[in-house]
Amino acid sequence: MTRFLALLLLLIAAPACAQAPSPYEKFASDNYSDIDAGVAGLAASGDPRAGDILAALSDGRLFYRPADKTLFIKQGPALSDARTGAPAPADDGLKLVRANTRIRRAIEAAQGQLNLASPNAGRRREAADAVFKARDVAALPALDAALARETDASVKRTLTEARAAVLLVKPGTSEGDRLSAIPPIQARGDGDAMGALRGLSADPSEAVRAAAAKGIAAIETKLALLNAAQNVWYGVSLGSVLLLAAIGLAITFGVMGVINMAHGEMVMLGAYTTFLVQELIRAKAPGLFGWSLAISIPCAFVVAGAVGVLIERFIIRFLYGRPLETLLATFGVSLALQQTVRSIFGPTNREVGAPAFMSGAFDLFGLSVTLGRMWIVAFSIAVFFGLMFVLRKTSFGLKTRAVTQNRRMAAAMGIRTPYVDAMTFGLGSGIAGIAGVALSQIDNVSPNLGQSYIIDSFLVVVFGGVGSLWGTLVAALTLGVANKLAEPYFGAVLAKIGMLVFIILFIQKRPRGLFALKGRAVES
Amino acid sequence: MSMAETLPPVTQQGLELGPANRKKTTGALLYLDDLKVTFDGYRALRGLSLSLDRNEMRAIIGPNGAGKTTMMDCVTGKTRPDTGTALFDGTHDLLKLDEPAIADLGIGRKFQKPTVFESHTVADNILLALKGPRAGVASLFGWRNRVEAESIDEILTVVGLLPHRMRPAADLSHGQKQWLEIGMLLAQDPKLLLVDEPVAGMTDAETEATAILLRTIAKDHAVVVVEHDMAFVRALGCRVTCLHEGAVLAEGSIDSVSADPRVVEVYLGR
Amino acid sequence: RAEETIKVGILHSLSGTMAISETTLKDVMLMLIAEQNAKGGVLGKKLEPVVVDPASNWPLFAEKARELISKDKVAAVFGCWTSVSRKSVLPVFKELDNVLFYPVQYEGEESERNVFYTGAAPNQQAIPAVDYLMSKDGGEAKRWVLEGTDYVYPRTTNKILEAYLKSKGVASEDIMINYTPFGFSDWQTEVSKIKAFGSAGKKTAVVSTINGDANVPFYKELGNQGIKATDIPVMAFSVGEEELAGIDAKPLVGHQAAWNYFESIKTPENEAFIKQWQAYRKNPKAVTNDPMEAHYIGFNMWVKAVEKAGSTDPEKVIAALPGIEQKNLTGGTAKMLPNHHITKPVFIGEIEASGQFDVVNKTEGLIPGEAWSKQLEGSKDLEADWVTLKCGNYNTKTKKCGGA
Amino acid sequence: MARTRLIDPKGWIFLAALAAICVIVPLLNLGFPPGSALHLPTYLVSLFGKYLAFALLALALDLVWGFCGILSLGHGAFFALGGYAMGMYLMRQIGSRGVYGNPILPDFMVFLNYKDLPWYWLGFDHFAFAALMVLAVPGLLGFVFGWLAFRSRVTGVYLSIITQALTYALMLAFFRNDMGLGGNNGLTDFKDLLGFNVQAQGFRVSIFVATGVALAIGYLIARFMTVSAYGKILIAVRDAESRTRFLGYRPEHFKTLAFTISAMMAGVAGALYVPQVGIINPGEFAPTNSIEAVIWVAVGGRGTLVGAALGAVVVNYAKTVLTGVMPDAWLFALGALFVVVTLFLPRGIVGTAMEKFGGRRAAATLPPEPEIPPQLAEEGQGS
Amino acid sequence: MLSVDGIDLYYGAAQALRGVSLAADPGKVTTVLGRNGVGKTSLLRAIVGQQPVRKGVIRLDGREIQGLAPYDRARAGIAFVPQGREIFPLLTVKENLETGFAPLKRRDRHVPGEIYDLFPVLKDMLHRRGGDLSGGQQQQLAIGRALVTRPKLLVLDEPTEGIQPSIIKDIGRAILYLRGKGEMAIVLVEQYFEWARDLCDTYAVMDRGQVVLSGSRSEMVEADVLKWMSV
Ligand SMILES: Nc1ncnc2c1ncn2[C@@H]1O[C@H](COP(=O)(O)OP(=O)(O)OP(=O)(O)O)[C@@H](O)[C@H]1O
Ligand SMILES: Nc1ncnc2c1ncn2[C@@H]1O[C@H](COP(=O)(O)OP(=O)(O)OP(=O)(O)O)[C@@H](O)[C@H]1O
Ligand SMILES: [Mg+2]
Ligand SMILES: [Mg+2]
Repeated sequence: MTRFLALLLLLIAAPACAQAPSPYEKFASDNYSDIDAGVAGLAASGDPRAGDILAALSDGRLFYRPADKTLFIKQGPALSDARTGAPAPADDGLKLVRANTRIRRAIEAAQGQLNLASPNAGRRREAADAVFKARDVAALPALDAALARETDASVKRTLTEARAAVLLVKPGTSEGDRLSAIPPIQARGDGDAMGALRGLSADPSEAVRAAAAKGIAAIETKLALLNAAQNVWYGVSLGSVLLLAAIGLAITFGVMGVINMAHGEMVMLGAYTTFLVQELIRAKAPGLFGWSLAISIPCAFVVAGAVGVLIERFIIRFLYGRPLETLLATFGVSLALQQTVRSIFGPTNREVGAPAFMSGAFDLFGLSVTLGRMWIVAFSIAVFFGLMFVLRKTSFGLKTRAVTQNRRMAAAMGIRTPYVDAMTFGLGSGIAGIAGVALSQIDNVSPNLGQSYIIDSFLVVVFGGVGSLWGTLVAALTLGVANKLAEPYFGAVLAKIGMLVFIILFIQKRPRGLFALKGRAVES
Repeated sequence: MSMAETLPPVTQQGLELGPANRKKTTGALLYLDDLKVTFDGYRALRGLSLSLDRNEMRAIIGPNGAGKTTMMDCVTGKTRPDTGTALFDGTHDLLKLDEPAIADLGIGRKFQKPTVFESHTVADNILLALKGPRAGVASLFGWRNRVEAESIDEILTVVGLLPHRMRPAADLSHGQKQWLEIGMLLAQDPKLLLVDEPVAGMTDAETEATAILLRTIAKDHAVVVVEHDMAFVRALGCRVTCLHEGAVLAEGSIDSVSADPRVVEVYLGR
Repeated sequence: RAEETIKVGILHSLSGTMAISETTLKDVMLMLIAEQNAKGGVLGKKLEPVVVDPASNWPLFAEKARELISKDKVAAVFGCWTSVSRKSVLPVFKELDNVLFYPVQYEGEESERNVFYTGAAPNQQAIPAVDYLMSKDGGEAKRWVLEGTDYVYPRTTNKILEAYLKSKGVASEDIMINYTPFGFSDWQTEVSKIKAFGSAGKKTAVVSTINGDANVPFYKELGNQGIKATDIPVMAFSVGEEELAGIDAKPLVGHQAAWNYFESIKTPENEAFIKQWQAYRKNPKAVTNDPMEAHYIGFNMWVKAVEKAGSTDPEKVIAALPGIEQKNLTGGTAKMLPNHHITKPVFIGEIEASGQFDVVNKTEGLIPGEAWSKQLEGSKDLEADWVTLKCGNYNTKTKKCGGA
Repeated sequence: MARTRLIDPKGWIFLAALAAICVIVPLLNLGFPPGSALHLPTYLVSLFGKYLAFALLALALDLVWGFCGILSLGHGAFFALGGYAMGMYLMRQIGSRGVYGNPILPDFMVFLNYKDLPWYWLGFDHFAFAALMVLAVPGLLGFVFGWLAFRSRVTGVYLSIITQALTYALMLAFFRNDMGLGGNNGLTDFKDLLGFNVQAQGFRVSIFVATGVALAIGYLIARFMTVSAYGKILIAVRDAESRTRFLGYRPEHFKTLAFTISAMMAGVAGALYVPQVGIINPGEFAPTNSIEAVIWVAVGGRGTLVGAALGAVVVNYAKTVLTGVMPDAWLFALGALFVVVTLFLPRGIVGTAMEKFGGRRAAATLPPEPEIPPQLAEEGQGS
Repeated sequence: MLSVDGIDLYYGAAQALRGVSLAADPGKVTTVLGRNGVGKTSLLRAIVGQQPVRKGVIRLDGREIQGLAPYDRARAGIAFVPQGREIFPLLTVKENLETGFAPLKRRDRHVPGEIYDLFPVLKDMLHRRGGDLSGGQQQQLAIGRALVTRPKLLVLDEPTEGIQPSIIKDIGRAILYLRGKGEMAIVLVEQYFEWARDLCDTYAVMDRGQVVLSGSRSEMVEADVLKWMSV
């Protein structure tokens, strides 16, 4: 029904298009097909104002006056005539020219064509790329023109690829042209290139089909390798998330022996601290937004750490020597913390924004690396080594280890055990809080945040070998990479099940984890 | 535990018990030959050989860290040596068996650091050690459920813990736990007793009592005693082996061993 | 002694994984009840809400339902979100003969005497959404990713959609169906799979039945991997204003959702409702969403039915409900059908940077909810009619009412 | 040797209380008409029945945790498997009364286009087979899992966490619709059991009594095991596992036996639970459920059996009341309860009461746990 | 320096010490003798603060310390070599020694060379984990660790247990050396009578939680002491 209607509209619109050369009137409509036609017309018109108008349309700043179909661009409060750029008086009767995905697509294509003539080489290359992806036959003249002008080698190559791709879809391209279009596309070697060649599977010419098949095979080999590398990267990044979530637990559980069920809630507190910091920055100093995460890190450490110290002072300290009972008490604490956060912040997700340096992705030899993930990987490694340093190289670390190995004897050596206990638990909790800052970037900031990480965290710590920080690191990365390598073949659910079963079986082989402490020291 | 790579042979000191001598010794109750144990690169045993006859008592001395306890660990299956032979009764290859199987053959052990079942009463500790079937079903329905108090009290009298029979073992002092462990060993009634430092923390009088006790036992059992108390070793009146750096340094009567200058050098001191 | 009241049960999780969605529904019910009381209550009596917390635990739903009906003697219950919670309480409602108003879009394949479904059936959400995506305005999608959480609603919906797409001439290799576990949070592989699938040169669209918590990381990953709506639009069936409040919507502009209600739809009723809600929550930023409207409709229908029947007796209310009409907040009038589903308009909204939806498409008129899907083998012959046939699963072939 | 009696005073109190409940509850429910002041509503009967099923689960857990030192964070898995076995039987009993009227296939299979019943559903239409499976499936899993883990000497937190991994993996697996067990929705809408309508009042009372009896039998079995020499060896294993090896015992045998029996008890608990709540779904495998069961035991008193059962009832009763009375704040109350119990009743309700009034510590009392971190805590073994 | 006056100590309901008194002075060795389970270890635990006393006074340099936490007593100058060694098993030998830095001022935080002179084996094993050492080696480490804190009062519980004869002699020499420096008071619990006798300046014999015999070494009647030590 809707399709039929659209078709009908198209039929009505088509002759209208032929009659009225001015594309501007097309915009004065509620009908997306009209607006679409307007965009195409504007792009083809070569009007120097086209870029501005399209940008305004895409941003929702383009208006029309229903009475005479004049177009206006709104820039802040100021209004200007779209066609001339002359300032115009304010008008209440204006209607917005609406854009939906279809229109935005058209705008992108149009901007692409316009950008082919941009003075900026990067823009031109992007535009050529866009044409390659869109494979819009209408862009061919613009491509040819651009190719003739182009001086930059890399842009030229992209343009050639785009032209080849367009030629392949253009009806009536000669067999020779089709054949010679294949090598540049094959050289491009990515998924889109493969898509372009796949389109030839029904080509009438035997030779073209063969060449395309060869091209596809070549690209496939390359992509398979890339794919494997990509999956390893995904695994590393999943591993770093696991590491971050687990590392605080490696202290409270691994070092101190507290079965800390409230660990996840510490992570959650860190995430909510980030939220609060960002709210504050948004309200008071929007200019600092880019720094919001950096500011959140110490804040989250302090907040979660302080809560950790309180928990230790009021509950855990009565339970040393009864490790299993810490499970019961901290489970109670975790319930209460969840409900506290739910009461204060509500049950729904809170929005934590990503600063500019963490959004988007870049291309590394064909691998797509998202910036957010990259920072998280770097961050988790930094946290890991920072912690390693504290525990191994500082006197606080030595005291911590002494106290957790033999509290009574440590006291007899003059170590203030209550202080060390509180600080150690605070450190573990604080690190969990820091993890919350990072996790707020990729997951829900909700009262349930912690729950989703607690099991995985315990698995990582145990798989790596309780008490071994290196073990935690290796376990997190191993599980991350293994999971991500398995996922494409078995799907997310089976991959995860497989991983759990693997851990169960692995523990049979090494009953004390990957980095088991060995020797008499452990048994005595 | 990882028993890493096989190490190059170490020159053995003391008595040679190489393969050539094996014929003579397989009649022995316990026969150890060329045992080597490595912990993370540290060579705890470097070709230890030892042979013990039926109903023989043997005292083992040697510096701290010489490998005495490690040797017992090898015999009881706690530690797997990298190489070597350990035969019991001439036929049983101890290196192929695990701890319960070895215990089942009749090898009992007292640990250097007393290890008892802390939440059980002293009497129950003995009950669990009593010789008899060890299987799960047997313990559900078997005789162990009907053991009379007297047979346990007999043992407790010997080790002087009768007044403590209903106390949880956790409440015992260090020395009392030593005694309890000896009591458990008696209850187990094994063919071979491995006793690691039985008189550590005992008074001189108790030490004497222990020596007498062990000598009585040795009448119809084989006993290996590790001790540093030379007076006690002398009181045992048996053959003495001195270990050093994981191998036998000297063997013989107490007088000859304690006169050996090397033993004096590394162990007895001046 | 306090005067006699009519008790109304509210059975929504206030803790656990579903609290995130269900808590607002409890609040909206409290608001509606308070409003009704301000208007004088029902049948001259005040309404008294009874709130319990089934804690996202399905057996606990059944237990709490039993408690509401047996102990608190409520006249009707408004509640449940997940299908399994509904399935869990179903036997209780049947046994104790009470009324449940279920406000969430679901997979269909059910029509029970004691349940009134005020959310969308698949034909009121999924099919129109796909129609839109295939249309010129929707971008003429030719290749489809059906991405869902592994449970009954996505499974069934995707089954229906697969059949529907094939009937429209889409080839098997142009449909990719994918399931992930509940609470899935690492979407890197899945998103890159979608990206790869979408680079085959045909216009590709994603139909997402991803549930609950998993959506936020999914959209964050989409944003991170730079998949824009102009490349591959994602059409979601479970993402509303509430969910979007937790995400930075800017990278998601243009992705779509299909619902029967959007907060951004400008009607006087809706504006009043939003104002009332924001005042009730004392939060000028509080958002409204589709299941809230469903409760609004369901509650008002119940009030009308009680008044029509002159009693809160479930028996009479159940008989009175079919045919009751209630104005939608977004225009048009919802009508309770004999199959206990209602008529609904279907809107397609595109995400705006503000986190609201821009309605880009609306079906002509209202669509009646279908309990049994026409696309599924087992159910295409079934019909639900509690008025004349008195049966929820009447088989038009065998002319028998199954299961009774 | 002064033998511990099979039923000690607290056991008598427990059994008597249980017997009383099993008589009084049906009496109040069936004997008085609804509306009478003494009438006990049927929904409460089922609620109590559910508590008793949980109590049996807690008892099973206490057998392995309290006496054997195996802190299983995955006992919910056995409970759920027992529940599924029962659920499958109940599903098959629906027969052609399902919405699609298919005489063989349950509804969810019809609309997911199953053609035939998967092989593992065969036989479940017979009650005897299902009852066997209620014992056999959890028992077998418990046996295999336990045998592997105990033979490899996996102990302490390592064991706890892999039991958690086990139940988590099962949860994910059962969530999959392709498992053919109803996916997330699980099995529900049961009609009858052995021909009795599961909704009927009489049935609810009978299954309540059956649960009470099962709990009593479970208690006696657990008690028999723990007062015998077997129980003493279990405790010895708990305290110093490797020491028992040098005495010639094979701890893995003892642990596996206890674990298997415990798993079967949990399975029975699950099977009795399902008809009373009317649904079994993968949520029962959720690790938090298993952790909660551990908490019941801790609240009641680990190593006391009676305490475990009591703890299950107390915590669940508190949950029922609190989720109704203070739906917005019940988590605070429950959380506080857990903290308070740990701090002020370190041995749980029954354990602390026994210490106060019981005089001498029994053998089952817990040792002061060693003050050493978990990687060291498993074996207190000397050189 | 140290004076213990009439202390009572309980484990739960069981009394382990009844009105025990003891004194120790710098440059002097005080030994406590007695059979198993008479309360020697309990007395030392009371002194170092591991077990609270219910009655009585413990003074160090005239200051009452029975209310202090164990770590504050360590900071006041008490070092403890416990029965059973209690080495930190996963710390290396070096780190075990460094735990003794806690009560020290920053500039004093180094391991005195004399410790390695007394126990050369520690130097060889600096980087092995404490828990891996043999029993006797651990005992030496425990003494060394206590000395790192430069205590005013050194409390040793059966230091010869499990030690080879030559090292027992070394330990004896070490104690004599420390005594000779005249700064440190030493309390020594021992079973090895002859050895203890040769080292001590004053002695106390315990039985059933009470001191039954005490005095200076010159007045010691061996037979009387031995009577209390036999079964
Ligand atoms: N599990 C282990 N891991 C690492 N090293 C070990 C282990 N067991 C023993 N060792 C080392 O092996 C050596 C021998 O130890 P063993 O305990 O056998 O000595 P010992 O002769 O019994 O000494 P002592 O008389 O002091 O008890 C020691 O240096 C010890 O550090
Ligand atoms: N933790 C404890 N709990 C209960 N009773 C204890 C505890 N520790 C020691 N006792 C009891 O207190 C008494 C004194 O014990 P203590 O350890 O002081 O003896 P000791 O003289 O050091 O003996 P040994 O020479 O064997 O080391 C003993 O009867 C012992 O049973
Ligand atoms: Mg030794
Ligand atoms: Mg002592």
